[in-house]
Amino acid sequence: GTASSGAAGGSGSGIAPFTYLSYLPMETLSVAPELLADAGGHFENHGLQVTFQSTKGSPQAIQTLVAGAGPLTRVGAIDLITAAADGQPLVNVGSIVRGSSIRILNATVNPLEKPEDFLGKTIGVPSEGGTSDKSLSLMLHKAGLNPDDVARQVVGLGPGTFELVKRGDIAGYMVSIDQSIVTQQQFEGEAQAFDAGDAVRADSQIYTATQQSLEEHGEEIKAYMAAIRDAVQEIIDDESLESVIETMRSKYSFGSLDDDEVAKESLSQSRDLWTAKGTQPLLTTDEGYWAEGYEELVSAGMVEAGSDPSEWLDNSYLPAS
Amino acid sequence: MSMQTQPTVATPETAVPDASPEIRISGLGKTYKTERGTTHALSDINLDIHKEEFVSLIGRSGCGKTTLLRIMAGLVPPTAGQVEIGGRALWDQETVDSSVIRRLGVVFQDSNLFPWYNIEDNIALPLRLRGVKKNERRDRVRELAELVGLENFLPNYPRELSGGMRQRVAIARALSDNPELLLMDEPFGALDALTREKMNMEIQRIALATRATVVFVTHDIDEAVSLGDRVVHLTPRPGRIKDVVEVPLARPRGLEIKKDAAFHGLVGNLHTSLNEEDDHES
Amino acid sequence: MSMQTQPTVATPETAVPDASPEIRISGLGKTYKTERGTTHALSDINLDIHKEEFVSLIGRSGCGKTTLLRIMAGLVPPTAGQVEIGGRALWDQETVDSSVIRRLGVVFQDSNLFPWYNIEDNIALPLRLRGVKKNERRDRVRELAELVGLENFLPNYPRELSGGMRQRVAIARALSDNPELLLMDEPFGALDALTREKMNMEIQRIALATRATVVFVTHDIDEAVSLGDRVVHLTPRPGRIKDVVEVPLARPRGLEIKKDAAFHGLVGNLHTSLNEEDDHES
Amino acid sequence: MNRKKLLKVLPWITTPGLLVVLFVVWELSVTALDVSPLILPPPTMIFENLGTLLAQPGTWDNVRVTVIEIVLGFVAGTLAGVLVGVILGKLPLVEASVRPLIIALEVVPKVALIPLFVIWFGFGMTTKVIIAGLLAFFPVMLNVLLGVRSVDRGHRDLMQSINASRWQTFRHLEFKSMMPHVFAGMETAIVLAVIGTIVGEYLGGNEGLGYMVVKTLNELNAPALFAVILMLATVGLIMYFIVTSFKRVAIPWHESVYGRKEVG
Amino acid sequence: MNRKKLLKVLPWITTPGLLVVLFVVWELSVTALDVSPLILPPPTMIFENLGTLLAQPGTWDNVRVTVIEIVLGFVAGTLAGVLVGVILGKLPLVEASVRPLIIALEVVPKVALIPLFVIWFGFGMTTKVIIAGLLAFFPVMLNVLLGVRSVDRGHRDLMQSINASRWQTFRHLEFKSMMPHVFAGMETAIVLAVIGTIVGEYLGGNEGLGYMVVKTLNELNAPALFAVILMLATVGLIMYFIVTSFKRVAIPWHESVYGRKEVG
Ligand SMILES: Nc1ncnc2c1ncn2[C@@H]1O[C@H](COP(=O)(O)OP(=O)(O)OP(=O)(O)O)[C@@H](O)[C@H]1O
Ligand SMILES: Nc1ncnc2c1ncn2[C@@H]1O[C@H](COP(=O)(O)OP(=O)(O)OP(=O)(O)O)[C@@H](O)[C@H]1O
Ligand SMILES: Cc1ncc(C[n+]2csc(CCO)c2C)c(N)n1
Ligand SMILES: [Mg+2]
Ligand SMILES: [Mg+2]
Repeated sequence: GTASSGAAGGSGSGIAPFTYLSYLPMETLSVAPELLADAGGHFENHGLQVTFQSTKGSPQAIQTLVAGAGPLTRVGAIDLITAAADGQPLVNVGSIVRGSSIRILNATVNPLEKPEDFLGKTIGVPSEGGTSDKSLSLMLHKAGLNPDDVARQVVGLGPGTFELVKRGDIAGYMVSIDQSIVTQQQFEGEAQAFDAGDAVRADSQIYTATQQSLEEHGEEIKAYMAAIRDAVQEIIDDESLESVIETMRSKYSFGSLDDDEVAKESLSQSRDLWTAKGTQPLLTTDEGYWAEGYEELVSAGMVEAGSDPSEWLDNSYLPAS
Repeated sequence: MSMQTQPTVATPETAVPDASPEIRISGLGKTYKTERGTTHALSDINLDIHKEEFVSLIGRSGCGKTTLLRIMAGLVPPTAGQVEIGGRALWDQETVDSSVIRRLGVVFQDSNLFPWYNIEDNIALPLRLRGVKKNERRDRVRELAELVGLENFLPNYPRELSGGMRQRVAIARALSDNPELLLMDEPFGALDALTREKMNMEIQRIALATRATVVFVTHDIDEAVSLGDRVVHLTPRPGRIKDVVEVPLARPRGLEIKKDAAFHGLVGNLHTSLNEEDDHES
Repeated sequence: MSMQTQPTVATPETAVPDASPEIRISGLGKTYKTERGTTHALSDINLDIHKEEFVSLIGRSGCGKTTLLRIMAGLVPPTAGQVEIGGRALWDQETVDSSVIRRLGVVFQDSNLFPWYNIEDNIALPLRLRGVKKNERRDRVRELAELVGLENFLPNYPRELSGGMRQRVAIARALSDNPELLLMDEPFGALDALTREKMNMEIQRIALATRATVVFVTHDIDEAVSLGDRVVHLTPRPGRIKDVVEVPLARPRGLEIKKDAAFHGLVGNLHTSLNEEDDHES
Repeated sequence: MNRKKLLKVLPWITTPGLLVVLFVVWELSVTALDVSPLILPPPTMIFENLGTLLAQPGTWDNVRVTVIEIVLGFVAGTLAGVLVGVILGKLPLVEASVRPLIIALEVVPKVALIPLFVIWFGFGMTTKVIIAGLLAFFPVMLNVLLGVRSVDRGHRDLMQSINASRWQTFRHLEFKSMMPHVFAGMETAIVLAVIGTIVGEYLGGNEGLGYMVVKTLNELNAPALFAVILMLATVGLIMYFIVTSFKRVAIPWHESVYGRKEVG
Repeated sequence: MNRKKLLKVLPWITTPGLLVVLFVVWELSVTALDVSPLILPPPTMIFENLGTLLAQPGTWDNVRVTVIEIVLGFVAGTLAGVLVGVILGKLPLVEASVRPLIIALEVVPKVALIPLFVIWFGFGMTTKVIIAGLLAFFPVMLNVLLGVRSVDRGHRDLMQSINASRWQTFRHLEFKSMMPHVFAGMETAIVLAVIGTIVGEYLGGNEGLGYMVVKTLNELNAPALFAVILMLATVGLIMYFIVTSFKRVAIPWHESVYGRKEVG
């Protein structure tokens, strides 16, 4: 672990070091709340000095979290529930994305528009058995289809991956929101994105801690969540998004942030997901939805029945709103 | 130094040209060009060698013996002059007449056996390259192995043989294609004195049996005199023929010639003659 | 074969033990055990060597010359007997008395120069290991280089020297620590006949100048006789002393002894004696 | 017992012995220090999982796929390496010109190019075979180049003196004397072919042991992950021994081979 | 002009020449065949991106990180390789016992273990240095082992005959005669250290050129990706040349060095 114990930290400035484990590289707008909390000074306001560490995918994020490399990460609800049901001491301390943050890029000439369109086709996934793969299965299952009727193919994601769709090698492949927007821009008129929407409760993104990290770094985690809430609120409040984009650019630079159109489009899509189109309070996890998510996974045969998902949920680290 | 008379000394250039020499070397020269400058390895070499003659080539290190032999073997082109073998010119500028090469057998200082072939295959290599059938090859190899006394080692690999045995394999290989002319460059340099004496006996026997013409390079004066009909003495920088000494003793010659006064006289003279040269080591 | 009389032949074991020999070899034996069986390399060797004596050791390949020298040099332990040097036992079972070793200088068949050191550092190595100061070392090395005629090559690297020059460096190195006893194993085996003769002159001069006792292994009969006060003749399997031949000629000896009848008689006899042995090849 | 014999027999006794010691120490320390099996599972758990995996026919299909890819990539890379090595070895001017480019290519992490390879060559075996082949190519090529250059001068003279044609010189001399170098390159190449195949499977397609690594990792199933890594090590080791045994058959005359035999 | 001089000068002329030809052909064919720049961007675009990248100070930070990791990993792996190689070389019985394990370790795709390393050693440089070091270790160790074994017998005899101590024998003989082998191992090791560092950065942490590969891949920015690959190749090439130049200084007496000098 890198973070020292005690919220106030040892240094006179009262700034505590904190390591946040990100399962994505920090160059994507999927982590916009973190970027703004950092660039906009929200972490500092809450007495934190945050270091981001990227891992290669959510399994590694969970592994490193359990190993104590950092007190907090963010993974899909699917990952959290699967691992927790398997005995890992994981706790949901806040929901950030409610609904699918994954898009399935496909060709306008051979479109994927509803779950039935997927049957008998091959879909590219970033890694076998990973989050995207499972969320696709859940989406199909929820639509009453057999996930086994859709073949998967691991596809190394890169600039030219859409060629595989154009050639017909695969019908579509799974990417993050900003990647889907960039690709639609690059392949104007040829590419479109399928959005699984919010039908699947377990297809959401959760801030995740371990019981131990909560005991040792509870105060810093509270401060972190408060900073994230402020950052998300700032993005919501900035209707045009211009000011928050400006702030993020003051410290970060990458493809989707540097392009006005892509940045605005992906932030506004994300905004809807963070608020569940305005239906949910920020970060607070709805216990009912959480239980439903667990039931979905059990019914799809991805998780064993018999656990109480509320044991893995703790809303008390969120700032009072 | 020595006061003994010198039996016969021919002038460096054979005064009366031979009627039909097997080999005629005329005006031969060789200059090597390197980074550090030019080396005149050979200059104006003229020599006629008769059929079935055994010529020893002697001289200090670096005097051009190997260069001369390599030119005769078609390995290095001369920069002047010509070598005629059986009346045919060997060299045409940088290219060599391969029909002439086919009449030669070469034995190097190292046996140059291929470690991946056994003795049989090593001896048979020249025949194999010429397309001789397997059966025919086998018979010829056996015959050659008997000639050099290695008939029991045909399936062995070179590393299982001693240095002397390996050199005998190289001789068998050189003989395999019935060469009319045998060129040998210090073939026994690496052997100990006793093995060497034995090999000297054998090479004489083989030369007589196959009726080959032989050019034999050595830096050992005893060896040169005991084997050769003539001893050609080269001096260095540039390599020139200083002496051609006739050895008026019948071949083959046994160890007993080491007690012959004429032998000692020749050896002594050559010795003196070689020592007269400037010291070459700096 | 030869009918010449043999000047002096001592019995293999010196009948009357020397009063104070520099080296006393007594009952020495060596058996090598390998996968393929046991080789009796040496058996019951007895020999006394006087101070400042020059002893040549001769014999066919594999007769145990190198083994005997290596035992004397402290490189291989004997399996029987003892070597005393200056009255002290060299061997105690498998361990060697290093105070005795310090009195030896060894020259091998290969010069064994280190390619990573220049000539100066190669010569100085034994002094350096003994902790001699840099300045002192430099003077001594210069002196030694002059002795072997290489004072102009001190900064050169071994690869820039000819074989004969390298061997002289090895001799200088062996002499650097003022050895009382010089052991040489075919030191000139790789050199050509002429260089070799020159080296033979030099080694005599050096031996006299440094007043060292020398044991000199060779398989060249001429060399053994021209250098040695005595020639020890070993026969193989197991290596035994067959003859110890005294050479009643004053040292140093020049090329002129090659014309001396006594010299030829000794050479002839040793020749005959060596050829009497069974053929060892194959 | 004789020392040389001992040297030959020893590995067969000590290797299992050392493995047992390693596993026991591992097991005990993991248990004693209460390390999460998610991070370092105890060997017993790994072996249990290995048993389960080996009982599934799917596992063997994956092993088969990986082995085929390794072998094809290795063979292709070796053949290409020999060919290019011979050509460059024969043409020193060309070689001097392209050498910096070759080193640059060798040093470029081909892993970064795998997504491109997938686009160019598909998800099937082809891509993995190409990656394995590319990695195997370089050591073979560089060794062959060296080998062609270091043909014994005397042997060359001999071939010339018996009037050998270019082809005969290649067949009887250059090819043969190159073989030990080819094998030295192949020993490195097989290791790299294994790595290349696994990384290729890791980043594309849905079969093979590399794919099983990803899958077990995504399942957070560390014991199974280690079991797969154990299988990988075994496959690699077997491949390596096949190459060195093949060497014994192909170049029995070479020192590196008969030298060993004499020890035995 | 003399052939040998030509051989030395040639690379400095032809390499840039070939690169220019390569880039021109690439540019023209990409344009002519209308290949999407997302699959294979034209060189002009790559160089434009390279320029942009090099103008950003962040890029140079990443280069620095990568270079430091490579150097530390390489040095650590080389030192460890020399140490273990010397020890195993001196103890043939131990070596015979552990050799199969060493081969197994070499063959295990260490890439599959990177996630574990990240857990054990964190995301910082340590992990990448360890991976680079581990990859660099094996070729050095194996070469040193060979080197220690192949000390000239005559040289050993000489040292014994002048009463050298164990340490003196090591210092003046074994160490020196091992050096060419160490360098042969180092030439492979530097290439592997580069690869190890990049793969390590690829899979964890957020700095270095390997991380830039991930970043550009995720940004779907093909020209920048190729620009980063170009930077990687350059770094690798420079590292390689530093090692070979160091060799010239360290073992001027060795054939592989003075042989070349004489060519020049
Ligand atoms: N390939 C070459 N390039 C440059 N110079 C050469 C070459 N071969 C030989 N020389 C030079 O030509 C001269 C004669 O060399 P050559 O090998 O013919 O002598 P040699 O009489 O055979 O000597 P040795 O008895 O040492 O074998 C020497 O000065 C040598 O340095
Ligand atoms: N290390 C060894 N192991 C086994 N046998 C050995 C060893 N060294 C020498 N021998 C054997 O001991 C015998 C004597 O060998 P030695 O080297 O002393 O002979 P030598 O007289 O020096 O021969 P040469 O003239 O060939 O150098 C030979 O039969 C040889 O095979
Ligand atoms: C917000 C968000 N972004 C990405 C993924 C998963 N995912 C889709 S494509 C890809 C690979 C490259 O980023 C990954 C990891 C997710 N589940 N949630
Ligand atoms: Mg010569
Ligand atoms: Mg000997």
